[in-house]
Amino acid sequence: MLLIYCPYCEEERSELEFRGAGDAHIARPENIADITDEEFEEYFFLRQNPKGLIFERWRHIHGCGRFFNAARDTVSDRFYTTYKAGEPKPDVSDILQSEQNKGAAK
Amino acid sequence: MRKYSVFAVAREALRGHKGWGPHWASPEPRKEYDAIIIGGGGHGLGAAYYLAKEHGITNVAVLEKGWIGGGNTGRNTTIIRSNYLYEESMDIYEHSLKLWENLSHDLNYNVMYSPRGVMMLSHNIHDQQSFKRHINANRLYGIDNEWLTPEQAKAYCPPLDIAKTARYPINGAALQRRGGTARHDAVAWGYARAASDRGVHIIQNCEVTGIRRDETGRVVGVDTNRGYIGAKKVGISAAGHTSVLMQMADVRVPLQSQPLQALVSEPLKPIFPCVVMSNSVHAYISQSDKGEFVIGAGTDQYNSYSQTGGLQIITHTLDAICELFPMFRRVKMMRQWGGIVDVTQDRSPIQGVTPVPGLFLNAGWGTGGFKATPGSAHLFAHLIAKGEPHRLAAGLTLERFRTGRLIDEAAAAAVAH
Amino acid sequence: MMGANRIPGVGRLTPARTARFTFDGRTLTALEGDTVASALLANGIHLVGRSFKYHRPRGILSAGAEEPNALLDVSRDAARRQPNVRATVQEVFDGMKVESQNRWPSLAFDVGGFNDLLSPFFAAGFYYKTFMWPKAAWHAIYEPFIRRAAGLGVTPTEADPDHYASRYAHCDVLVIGAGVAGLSAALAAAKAGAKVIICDEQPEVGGALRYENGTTIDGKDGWDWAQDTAKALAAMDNVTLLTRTTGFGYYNHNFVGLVERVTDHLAALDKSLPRERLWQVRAKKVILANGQIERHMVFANNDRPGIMLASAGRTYLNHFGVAVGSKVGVYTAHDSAYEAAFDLKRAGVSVPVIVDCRENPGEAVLAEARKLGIEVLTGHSVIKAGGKLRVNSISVARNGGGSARKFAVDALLVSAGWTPSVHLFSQSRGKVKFDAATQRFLPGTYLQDCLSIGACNGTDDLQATIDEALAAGELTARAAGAEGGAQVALSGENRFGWTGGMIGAAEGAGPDTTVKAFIDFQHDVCAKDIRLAVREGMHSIEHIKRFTTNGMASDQGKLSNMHGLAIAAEALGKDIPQVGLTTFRQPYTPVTFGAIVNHSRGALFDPARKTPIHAWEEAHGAEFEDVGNWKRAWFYPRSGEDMHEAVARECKTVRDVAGVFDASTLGKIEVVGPDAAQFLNLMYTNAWDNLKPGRCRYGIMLRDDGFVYDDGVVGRLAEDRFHVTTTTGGAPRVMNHMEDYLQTEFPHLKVWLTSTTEQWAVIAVQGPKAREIIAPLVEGIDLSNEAFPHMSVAEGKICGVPTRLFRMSFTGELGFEVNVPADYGQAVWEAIWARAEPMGACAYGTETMHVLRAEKGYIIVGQDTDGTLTPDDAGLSWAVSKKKPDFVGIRGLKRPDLVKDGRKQLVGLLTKDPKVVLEEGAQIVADPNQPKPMTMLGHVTSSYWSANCGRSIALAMVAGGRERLGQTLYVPMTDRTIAVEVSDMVFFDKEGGRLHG
Amino acid sequence: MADQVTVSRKAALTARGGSAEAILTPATAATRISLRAGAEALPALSAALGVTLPTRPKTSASSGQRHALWIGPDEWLVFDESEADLMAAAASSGTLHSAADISHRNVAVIVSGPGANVAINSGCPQDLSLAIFPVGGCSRTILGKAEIILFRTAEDQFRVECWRSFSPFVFGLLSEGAADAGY
Repeated sequence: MLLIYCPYCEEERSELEFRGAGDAHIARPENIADITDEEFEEYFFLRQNPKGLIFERWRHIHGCGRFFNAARDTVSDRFYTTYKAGEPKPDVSDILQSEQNKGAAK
Repeated sequence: MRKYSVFAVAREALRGHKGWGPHWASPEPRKEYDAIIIGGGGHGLGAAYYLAKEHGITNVAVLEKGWIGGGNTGRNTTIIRSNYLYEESMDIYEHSLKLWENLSHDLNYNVMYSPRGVMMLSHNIHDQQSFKRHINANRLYGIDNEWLTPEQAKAYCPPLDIAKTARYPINGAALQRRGGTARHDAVAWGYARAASDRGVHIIQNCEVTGIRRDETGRVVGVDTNRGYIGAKKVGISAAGHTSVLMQMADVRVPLQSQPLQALVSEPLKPIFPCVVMSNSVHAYISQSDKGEFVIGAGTDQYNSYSQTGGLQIITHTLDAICELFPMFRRVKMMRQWGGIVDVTQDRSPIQGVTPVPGLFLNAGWGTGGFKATPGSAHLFAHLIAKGEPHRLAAGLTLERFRTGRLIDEAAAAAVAH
Repeated sequence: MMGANRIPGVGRLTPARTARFTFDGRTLTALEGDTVASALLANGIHLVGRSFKYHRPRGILSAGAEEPNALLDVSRDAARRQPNVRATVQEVFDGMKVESQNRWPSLAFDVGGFNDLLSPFFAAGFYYKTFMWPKAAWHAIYEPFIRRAAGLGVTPTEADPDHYASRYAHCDVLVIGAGVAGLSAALAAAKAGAKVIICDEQPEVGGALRYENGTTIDGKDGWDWAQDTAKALAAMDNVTLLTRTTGFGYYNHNFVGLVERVTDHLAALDKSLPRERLWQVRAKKVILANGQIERHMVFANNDRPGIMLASAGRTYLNHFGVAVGSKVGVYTAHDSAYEAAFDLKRAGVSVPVIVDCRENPGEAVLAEARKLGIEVLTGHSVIKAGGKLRVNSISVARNGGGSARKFAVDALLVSAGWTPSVHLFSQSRGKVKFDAATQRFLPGTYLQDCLSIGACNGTDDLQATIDEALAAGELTARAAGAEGGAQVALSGENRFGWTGGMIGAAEGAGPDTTVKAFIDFQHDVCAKDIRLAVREGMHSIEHIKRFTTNGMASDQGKLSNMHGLAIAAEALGKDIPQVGLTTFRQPYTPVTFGAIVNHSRGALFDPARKTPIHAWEEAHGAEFEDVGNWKRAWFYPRSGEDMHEAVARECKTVRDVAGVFDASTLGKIEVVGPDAAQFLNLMYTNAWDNLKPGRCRYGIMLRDDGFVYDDGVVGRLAEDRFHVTTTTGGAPRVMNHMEDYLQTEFPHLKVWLTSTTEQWAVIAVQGPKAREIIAPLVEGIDLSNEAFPHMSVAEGKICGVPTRLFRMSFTGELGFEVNVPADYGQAVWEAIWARAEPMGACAYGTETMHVLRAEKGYIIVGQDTDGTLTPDDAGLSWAVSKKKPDFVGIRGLKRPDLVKDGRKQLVGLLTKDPKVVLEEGAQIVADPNQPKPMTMLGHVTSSYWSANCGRSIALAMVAGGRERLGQTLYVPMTDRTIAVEVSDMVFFDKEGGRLHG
Repeated sequence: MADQVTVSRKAALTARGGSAEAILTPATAATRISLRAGAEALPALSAALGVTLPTRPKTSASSGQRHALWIGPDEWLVFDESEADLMAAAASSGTLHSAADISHRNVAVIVSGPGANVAINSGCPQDLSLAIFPVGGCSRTILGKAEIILFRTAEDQFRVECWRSFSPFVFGLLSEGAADAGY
């Protein structure tokens, strides 16, 4: 069972309070009515499904109710960081670098 | 290949089983093959076998990054059934079931297909409507599936609690008598042995690290940890790792990889004659020939390649099992594990060509891959050999996600297993 | 009295405190504190079970959780029967009943033992090669035969009467294992101020000190130190000490499952206590102090009862005061087993020989053996054990050959050395590394925040263990934020230092393929089976495991894995690390389902949600149906009525007079804010700007892929306030769906959502007399057609309490839906009923509601749609705005396959024979005589007998349905084919005049 | 006319129970609103409600029998044990907000006694130690298969709010937790 830091509650809580909500940073096209079938497929269906760093959404559904984003490793299931909805995607190289530093410090 | 039979076993018994050779050869990879299949699970090994057997293409390699049958083939709860709703699904799962019925003979390997019946419990009117829709569709399609009253269900599976006072009382069940189970390892090993016998190279500990294409974009081979291997045709049959491989060819696919959990109990004397599933309370259970209760749980809610999951997922399933079978509370869980399933949005598989010429895809089987093994493998071999899908798999192509012709078994049945 | 083999003055149990139990019907006496195993041994009983495959007689091999053989059926009463209980763990209580398993007719004479003679045929994996002829015979003939032989214990057949408890707990430091290492670490962490949980699977702390009697810690005897330390820890506020508690599962993010056995050792069952308690611990740091497990020696007939691990022999002697035999041989590859010989000898037991397969054992133990006059044969091996139901001799020969010398023994203690318990470490997804010098796998790379200490970390020396443990305790406490002061120092001393160990087959396993030298006792896997697997091409350790089933029995390979691996490596000509270790899975030892599900049973399995009016409905004879987790009144049969009759009556009554219906379960969402209408514009296909306050509209919600997701009536209470209703089952997901879009895609909108489903009880009053029924009760709302037409909403009072009153209808009749605060629901219902009943109105349930709406062609999302229908398919394109620039689903709807001809559309179906009611879910074809597989056009989604129409009616999804109006189609059933005509969807009051009555 | 009939309330939960370690009592009726607003509206709303809306996660503010619990960054549960009209009070703020009356949606159980936290931890995964969940602390969370709002009103007392149809389940699970809390 995961332990997830909610950026709104500013606390780590059990996964039981959360609901996964799929990939983060996939914006619904502003002009969605006008996009092509291929663009719609891209938006709605196609996913990176990375082995490693993933940016994903969670909802603290049985907590503060907020959707927020997380950067997590899909192999170790370790969370690198979580951040509020609307905040920019953290720099990947920064995340991985700081992880390496942490590893080195150990 | 040495033929397996009771006589061969008896002969070997008298000389300490010294005469058995390897199930499959372990050759060094060639520089080039006519076709490469990435993924040494039941689907991949089976496809190689059918390429050799039915299409005469024997210069084939199956590349497996670990040990064959070590992915979802060896991690599932071995349920076999074909009572799906949509024609696309019925086509492939029934094709598969028919192959299961003769698979041990075909492979000369006892895969222990055991048609002990798969019973799906109905707990409310919505279930009943949905099951009857399946039963009627199956019947008109020539697939067995029948409605049972609660009493008939209890007669078929005596431990079942059909009390009306239960939290979710059982108001009937759908039974597919030809459904059942098979021995998962035997499927991988049986296909491997039969394919190897026909000249297919099974190469374990061989991880694909790149997919090479020529200037026209056509596949020419793969890079692996054991060097470059050429092939004009490459089939990907790698379940949870499909997205990773497809990205080596710069193709994104509509898949998510999630942990699917299962568990077994300690071995107990047989009491449970069939497979029981309940979508409403999220449980499926059978008892293996060793006496272990084999119980399938759900997927975790996040993507992961870790083959582990949370305690709460199996708890949720055991809640339901103990409610349906209150005497099982004193049974003990012996082992739990996870697999990585690749799930599509419509919970139906993808089999077909890809935007990259020469690259073929078999994926998205989600939680239902084991039962499809022979059928999927057979049709995937056809796809690789002919370059276009077999009639029975024509609806499973990638383009449905663009056009919207989804095969939404989940929407139709609430949950697809 | 207390057992023939109990040695007075030896061990830690109190001779005066006895308990009686039965074993296979024989009454035996034990001492309080005995395990079943120690009690049986005290009574001279070694033979306790039969193996899985060959039905070989088996004894007690160990004194702990690793036991593969001594699995027994233990019961307190008929319903409290537990199969597969490890005799080495289960404590004896007065009155317990113990039965051996997997034997018939008796343990000593077991017919299944015939299998042992046939064993050459049952080589590993033999079943893959045979049982294939004739076709279908596997399931029909062979499998039932094999299944009868399967399993060990007998599945309980009665519902478990016990209850189980659960507790979530948090701590700074969780210490798993309370031996020297665990206790020391816990002490250091606790003294530093950390919140500590420490657990151990045994009833008492001490770990290896249970058998180890030559240890001094802090100037005390080791065992005494451990008990004193436990007392000190238990007295600290910041420490929870749990005995009889197994850390069974290490999951993600330092989440660890512990199971505490609360009552299984008690003679007098306190029914207020749970049988077991599941602890779900989230720890900042985890310290693994899991110790190590001794390995057996692999040689011919090494499974004979009376052959046991040397440390077990010491446990039975030093802790329980039981000598496991009167002439006890020792066969070892490790110094530690010598101490068993020393202890026995000192206790007066004959020890004819120590056979050591090594040429050069430790000097100190050799010297001690000489001192005690025990013969030691170094460089020798036991090539075979004699005896069947109990070992009676061993044949010993010089390594490499030579003539055998036979020793008479009635027990043999064996040790091949020790395997560090890295199970939990491995579950935590740490990677083990192989230590070539000591030939063992040790924790290598850590993934989670844990530390291994002591024997499970490969630390052998006592003082080194203590130092490592104290450091770990303090380090983890500090890292978790503890700031307390006291540092702990401890000194410890052992009588002997130990070396040695071997893995794999000993000389006595021979190269011969017929020798039964067991690796995995429970599954009857022998050294030869591993070699056979390799010969058959199984080169991965995972393949070998699966082919032979080595390590897959209920002990999960605690004894067998390393031996199997070494034999495989040898056969493969590889180094052990190249072959690799199989993964350890949760749980460490088997855990009852009961503990895992704990409170979840009966009423606590899943909340049964009931409406505020439920009690009235129950009192008035309603039958209920499950809709999601709600219980809804289904129909109200009067005496003598069956469902069909009751529903027909209710249907007629509603249309003729009126009916009252509990609609409280409908989902309700309060949408408030200046941008509320704009938000609904995006969430529903309809337009909302032009809906005036006081009016309602039916809305359709799609997903972005264009398929119908939910529907409901939305009332506008004010410019900035809407009362949205959803389907009963859809309420939670609709709320989540709306929040998702609001927070993620449209965060600029000033609007907020609140679920008010349970704020309101909803009473639908429908039928020609609806107005007459409620009018006198309503205050402040003009109910006239002019002031309050169909699809209106107003706030006022009813029966003196606030109401949101809707004029709306899901029946096609004049209708109202009275929303009142939930606590008033039943009282207002009763007030309405008091007026309705005398007028001849009825209460009606969901079934009648379904029929009435079907008569009008109103759809139910989830029944008439299934997640693959567009609004147009459902005949609802009128509700899709053509003008809005955006709404969720606008683009998905336009995809090629969603707009093409021939899609399934909802239509009505009328059977040619009006009396025939179609089956919901029945499939529809154009040509009933076509061969299978048939081309199906669609299916029946709703079908009822309509008392009001005097005939059956149905709704169906049919390919190109609206093009087929008037066509005859067929519904082939098993017993007949039913002809139907495609119709529109409205069967009653086609003009719709009654709505406005 | 309407005044001929008046009706009385029927509470969803009337059972009492628990154990010596954790006593379970149904809370008396209260008015409740789910209050939603942005930061700019808080001063006016606080003034109108007579209680300062807390802005730190997991905190609450009380004034007499009126309590405001932080639920989310723009969400508060405000309840009044004297059943004062909170909807009217919020409306009087004159500032942009959303208030929805949920007086009847929620039901509360008071769990009190030295084992109150243990009883709740039988189904709630939160850390209820005083350091992490101090008096006055509050949080929406789960209890078994039900969502609850937890409000610590004293070292040994919690108010557990849930939706009314879940209250038999919540009470039942708390009862079992309370029974086990003494051990």
